[in-house]
Amino acid sequence: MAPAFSALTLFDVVLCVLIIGVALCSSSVRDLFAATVLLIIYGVFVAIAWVRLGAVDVALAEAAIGAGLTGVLLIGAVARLKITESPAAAVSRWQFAAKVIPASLGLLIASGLAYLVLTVEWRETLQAPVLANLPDTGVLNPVTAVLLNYRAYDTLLETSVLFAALIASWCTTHDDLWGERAGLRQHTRRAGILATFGRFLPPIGLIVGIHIFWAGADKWGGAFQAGTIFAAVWILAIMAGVIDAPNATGRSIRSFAVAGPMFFTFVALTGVLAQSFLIIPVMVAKPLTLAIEACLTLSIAATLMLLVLGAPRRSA
Amino acid sequence: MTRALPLLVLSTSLIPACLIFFLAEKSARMRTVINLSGAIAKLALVAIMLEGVRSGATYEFRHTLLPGLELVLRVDPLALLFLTLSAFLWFLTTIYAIAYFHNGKDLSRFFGFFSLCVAATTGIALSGSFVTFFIFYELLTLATWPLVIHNGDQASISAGRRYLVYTMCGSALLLAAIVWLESLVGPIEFARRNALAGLDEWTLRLAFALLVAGLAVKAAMVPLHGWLPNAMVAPAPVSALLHAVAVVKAGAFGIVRVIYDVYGVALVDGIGVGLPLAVMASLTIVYGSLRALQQNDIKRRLAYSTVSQVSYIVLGASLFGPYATIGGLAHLVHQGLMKITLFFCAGSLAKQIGVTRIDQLDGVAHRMPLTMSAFSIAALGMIGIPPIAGFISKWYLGFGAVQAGQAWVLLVLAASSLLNAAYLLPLLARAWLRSSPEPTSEKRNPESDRWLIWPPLITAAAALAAGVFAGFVYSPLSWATLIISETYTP
Amino acid sequence: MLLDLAAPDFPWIALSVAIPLFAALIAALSSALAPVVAMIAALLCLGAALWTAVLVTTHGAQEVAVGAWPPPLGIVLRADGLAVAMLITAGLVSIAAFAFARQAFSARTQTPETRSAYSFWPLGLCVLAGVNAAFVSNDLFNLYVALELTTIAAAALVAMSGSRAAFEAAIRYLMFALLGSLFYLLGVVLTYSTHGVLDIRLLAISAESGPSTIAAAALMSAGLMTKMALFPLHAWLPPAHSAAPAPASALLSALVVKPPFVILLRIWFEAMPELVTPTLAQAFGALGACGVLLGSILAMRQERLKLVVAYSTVAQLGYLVLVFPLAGGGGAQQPWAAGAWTGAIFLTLSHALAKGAMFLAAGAFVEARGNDRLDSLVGLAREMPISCFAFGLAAVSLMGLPPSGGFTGKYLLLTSSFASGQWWWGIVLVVGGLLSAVYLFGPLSLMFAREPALAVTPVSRARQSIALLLGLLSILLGLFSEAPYRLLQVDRPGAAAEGFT
Amino acid sequence: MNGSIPFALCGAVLVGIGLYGVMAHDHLLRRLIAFNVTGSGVFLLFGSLSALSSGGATGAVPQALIITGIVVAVASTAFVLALVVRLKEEDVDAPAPGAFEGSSEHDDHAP
Repeated sequence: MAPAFSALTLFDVVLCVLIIGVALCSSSVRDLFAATVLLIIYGVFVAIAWVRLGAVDVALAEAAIGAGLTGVLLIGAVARLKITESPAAAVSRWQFAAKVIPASLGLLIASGLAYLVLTVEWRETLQAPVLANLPDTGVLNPVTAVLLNYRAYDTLLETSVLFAALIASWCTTHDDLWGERAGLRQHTRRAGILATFGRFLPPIGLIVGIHIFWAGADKWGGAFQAGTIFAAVWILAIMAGVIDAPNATGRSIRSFAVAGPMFFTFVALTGVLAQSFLIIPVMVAKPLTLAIEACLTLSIAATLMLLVLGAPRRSA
Repeated sequence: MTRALPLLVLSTSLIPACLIFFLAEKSARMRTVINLSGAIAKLALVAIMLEGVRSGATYEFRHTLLPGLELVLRVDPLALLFLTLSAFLWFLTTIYAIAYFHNGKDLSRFFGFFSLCVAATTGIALSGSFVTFFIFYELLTLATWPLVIHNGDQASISAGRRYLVYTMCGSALLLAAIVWLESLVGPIEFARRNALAGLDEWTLRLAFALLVAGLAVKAAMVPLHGWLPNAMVAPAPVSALLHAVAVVKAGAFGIVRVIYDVYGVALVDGIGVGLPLAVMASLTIVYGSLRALQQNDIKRRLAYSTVSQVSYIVLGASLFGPYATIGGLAHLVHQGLMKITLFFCAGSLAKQIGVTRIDQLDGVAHRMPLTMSAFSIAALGMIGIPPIAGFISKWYLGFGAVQAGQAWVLLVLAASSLLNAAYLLPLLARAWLRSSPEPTSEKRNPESDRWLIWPPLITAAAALAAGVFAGFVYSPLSWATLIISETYTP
Repeated sequence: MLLDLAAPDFPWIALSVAIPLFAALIAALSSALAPVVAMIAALLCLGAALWTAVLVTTHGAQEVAVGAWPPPLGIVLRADGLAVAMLITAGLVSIAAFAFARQAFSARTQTPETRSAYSFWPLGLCVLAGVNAAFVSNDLFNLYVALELTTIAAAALVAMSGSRAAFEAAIRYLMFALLGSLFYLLGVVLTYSTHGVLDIRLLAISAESGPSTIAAAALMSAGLMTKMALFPLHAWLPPAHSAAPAPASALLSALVVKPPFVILLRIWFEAMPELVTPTLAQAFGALGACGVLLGSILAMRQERLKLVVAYSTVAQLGYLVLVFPLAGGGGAQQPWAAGAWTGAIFLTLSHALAKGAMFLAAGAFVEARGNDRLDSLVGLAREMPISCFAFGLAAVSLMGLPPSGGFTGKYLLLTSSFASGQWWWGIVLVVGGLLSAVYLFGPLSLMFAREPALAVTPVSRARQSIALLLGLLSILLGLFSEAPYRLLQVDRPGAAAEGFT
Repeated sequence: MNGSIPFALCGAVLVGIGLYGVMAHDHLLRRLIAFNVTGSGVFLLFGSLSALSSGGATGAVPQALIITGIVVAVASTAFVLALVVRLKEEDVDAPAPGAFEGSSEHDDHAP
């Protein structure tokens, strides 16, 4: 079908090639820092791909979380590990086998998937019911409707995963550092660039975040995307020395992290009044959904911020 | 009542077992009270059932494990034969053990497992289905092992390991055979005979071989007897339990059940597996006696004697004649009475005057006359001197063999009796006829503890009585006749 | 009436997820309250599960459409016999683990708050919530999230002790588990894209076996097999389960490896039974058999008790997949249907109880002796009879000796193997039992030995009794197996009785 | 040719590349990077298959599932990184030669 091969298709193909190229580079480059930066670039490209697939919500999430947050986490880790290169491995027969087996497995799975992509007739049947029931959900963005209404239970468990990951990474603290502030103590010069950024950026970030949060109900965005931006703002403010890094034993930061899932679980539990679970009544659907989202955004922001800062570390 | 009785009789040893485990080590009196009241209650219940069963009653308890698979406790004459023996001997062994372990260590544990052993034996006796039998058979293995290694030294632990290796492998064969048969015909109950009719001959033969191999381990038949002589490192009451009350008897009893209630005599005869089994039993009888001759350690000699004697039961069951079977079943009881007497006495000798080897026996009878009298009665019975119980068994076995057209068994019996005499009489001769190498004036009378004296005297008397009053209705012989008359005249 | 708690459609199973989740959040707020909250939550979970069992046996399987959205749009939680039995087991094991953990991880006894006393409770509760969610969920993607919740909390429990070995074990565990998750997720993606549904029941109706369905099933199975440590993907398990503190090990070995198996059963037996070919079923069985043999042999070679127990988990998990070749292997002779399927689940349940008991007993030994080397066990039969007894009871169940839940399970599997003429799996079962006797009686023998005398730190009788109760339960499961059997038959999948044809 | 086929194929290739990396790399961080590549490959495949069948745009349900997946992935990544950093600190405190690089090397080839 020649006419379909338009300029946009060409763009798509080039984008795909770029994505694969960056992924390969990121996977093969020896320098760990470079690999991490490549992963961030990769994430941005993938986010563009999501836009091309008409999935703006995913694009935002990929950009904010997949590229941004993961990148920051990795860079932080690379910095802390103080090694930038994975050592050249001694080549032995074992090493050879250790490469050949994964390579053939990867090739097998990739080609198998490609074969399936091209031959199977795929089905997407849920879009119609999603849209048909949208008025009952109180939101206009179908993705938000799925996340916070149709499959809100997934989201409940997902916020629990974040919560578990937070406690889990706190669990890696040195016993004698328990109660110290998270991460390495930052030393920022008051007049430095970071400090200046740290004063200017947070208000802008807050506004962007609130917008994405608000837009999530109707167009695109939502708790996860907004929460990530708030987390970024928060971290920036800490790095700039505007506010102190939190302390894992602090009551308020724990409350921040827990409030969202707790409110969510509470709402879920009220469902038993209707002999069911996690019911969002149509009458109060919009305000209730917004309330849940607001609490979740807050907790996601706090949790992601804490995850990025990591456990309290000894300043070497 | 008919439902509750089997469960009650099981709980007379199961409940004491559970209670004793939780007793503090130092509450010796409480332990004794619980033990003995359990044993006495059991004897009382057994007496009730003896009377009931003789007048034709059956007692049955059922508990569903899975749909169609039931735990069945059923009192029939054969069950009661074994049950009575174990209940009676448990009572005496408990008394003996309390005296033997006076001021010992880990006694709550010991008596807990001891009672558990007896509970398992009771379960084996009463089991009315193959799965029930297996459950209690395994429970017996598990409960005996801590007793075998009770001393906790290297020798005990390696004896325990050997015991487990043999019995676990045996149980694995047994389980495989049971499940194999049950996968073909559904869960097997002993009361429903002819369940296996119609199966392929070779399946039946192979399953029979597996079953007998599994059971022969506990019955200590050659070549699966290796664990038994080693296990004599355990304390004397444990040896009594292993050799007379519980373990080897459980194996022999199982073989009898398989032949009479699972396969049925006709089927066993039909597939021609009786003769090989009889030959195996005969080999065991002769081999055990020959090995016994070579031992210098008293308990070891007695252990090999058990290897030999228990196979009389199997021999009787595998010959199919009514008389041979009666002889075998009666021997189940007779051997128990005689062998426990011998082990009680050997234990007393070791504990009171430190005699464990045959060359130390010189003149012992003058120092411990009562003990050695009991020992002598039991030993003579083993040889088959009338009118002691052992004679009755051998007589019936020999008569039955001739009746079944297997006269060669007479040769086995004769050889065995000669060998029995050869390995037991020298002990008696040394003890009674020789004089002690050292002066016998001891500060303390070695027979001062009457609780070590009475149990062997009672069992010896019982062995004598079982022979003298063999015609009495509750004698082992009469009871065995009752069992067999039911089998042969359905 | 506002709340009709006795109504057959009251969403008890949803509570068994929500309650521990809520409790985890409270525990994260206040470490002083945490032990009490955790215990209350576990008790409530058990209560809810038991009551659901009553409802389910009388009224049949129960469904809760979350948010009142029926599938395919919404997610359905489903209480069939299998799910409820697993919920009860999870409740029992977690009660025991939490009760045992109270002393070591109580914030009251440790001021200021310590790292482990704080983090144990939320993580333990997350594990409970995660496994419960996985047991009741009927939605493939939701199961993915539930598995991830379990994995992350479980890996953190592995790292809890803060030793170098613990961190290494946790990282290795996560690497395997995340790889497994990716495979599983890929399978879910293919399933959704092929059939447009994620609900297992709906999938059963709509599934026709095209190449993408086969690929999806294979990928999901590979992922789940990694997470349940089936041979040859077992290498992560022993270091992880032995590095964790005792109550955490109990949760890990008893519970965390079970949801992948349950999901595996659901995928193959409920959603896509027609995909299973005889070769595939035999291949599953072969992996299981290898797991049994290798796990047992490695367990024999260990010199630390917790490693013995952990390798035994590898072996025991191998038995479970024998259900694939043996399912439907019964004849008209057997008075029960679905023998192999029920037997495998009996093994799952009794393994959970017995392994929980065994790790808690091992924890008591470690507290008493200061380490878990086998030669430190000498003399414990006298010093800690309760724990030794607990270990012994658990060992009986693991060896499959009667009377125990392990025996019931093994008997059912063994019957199926002989009845279907596949005696080779029967040999695996029997030999596996003998091998487990070798590696379990070894430690038991040492406990009975008397020399040399070693120093002992006393452990309270009450805490030792916790393991004893769990061990006793694994025995009672075999003695009173009729009620559990009936429960498991509620809404049993057709393939469980008929086999894959 | 449908517009989303390139993305679906791209997703398939990314899964392959990522899986290779997860299994073949020695260094934990590199594995983690590969893990993230695999994840986004799976998601891309998911989204484009949905777009493929519904004619252009990814459906709402796959989008929501993908967002959930992305969050779960970042949570796991954060935890693994915390562990890796802590393990490194252990090495700094008490250096054990070669322990860090080889920590999960030997048996991991199996998958």
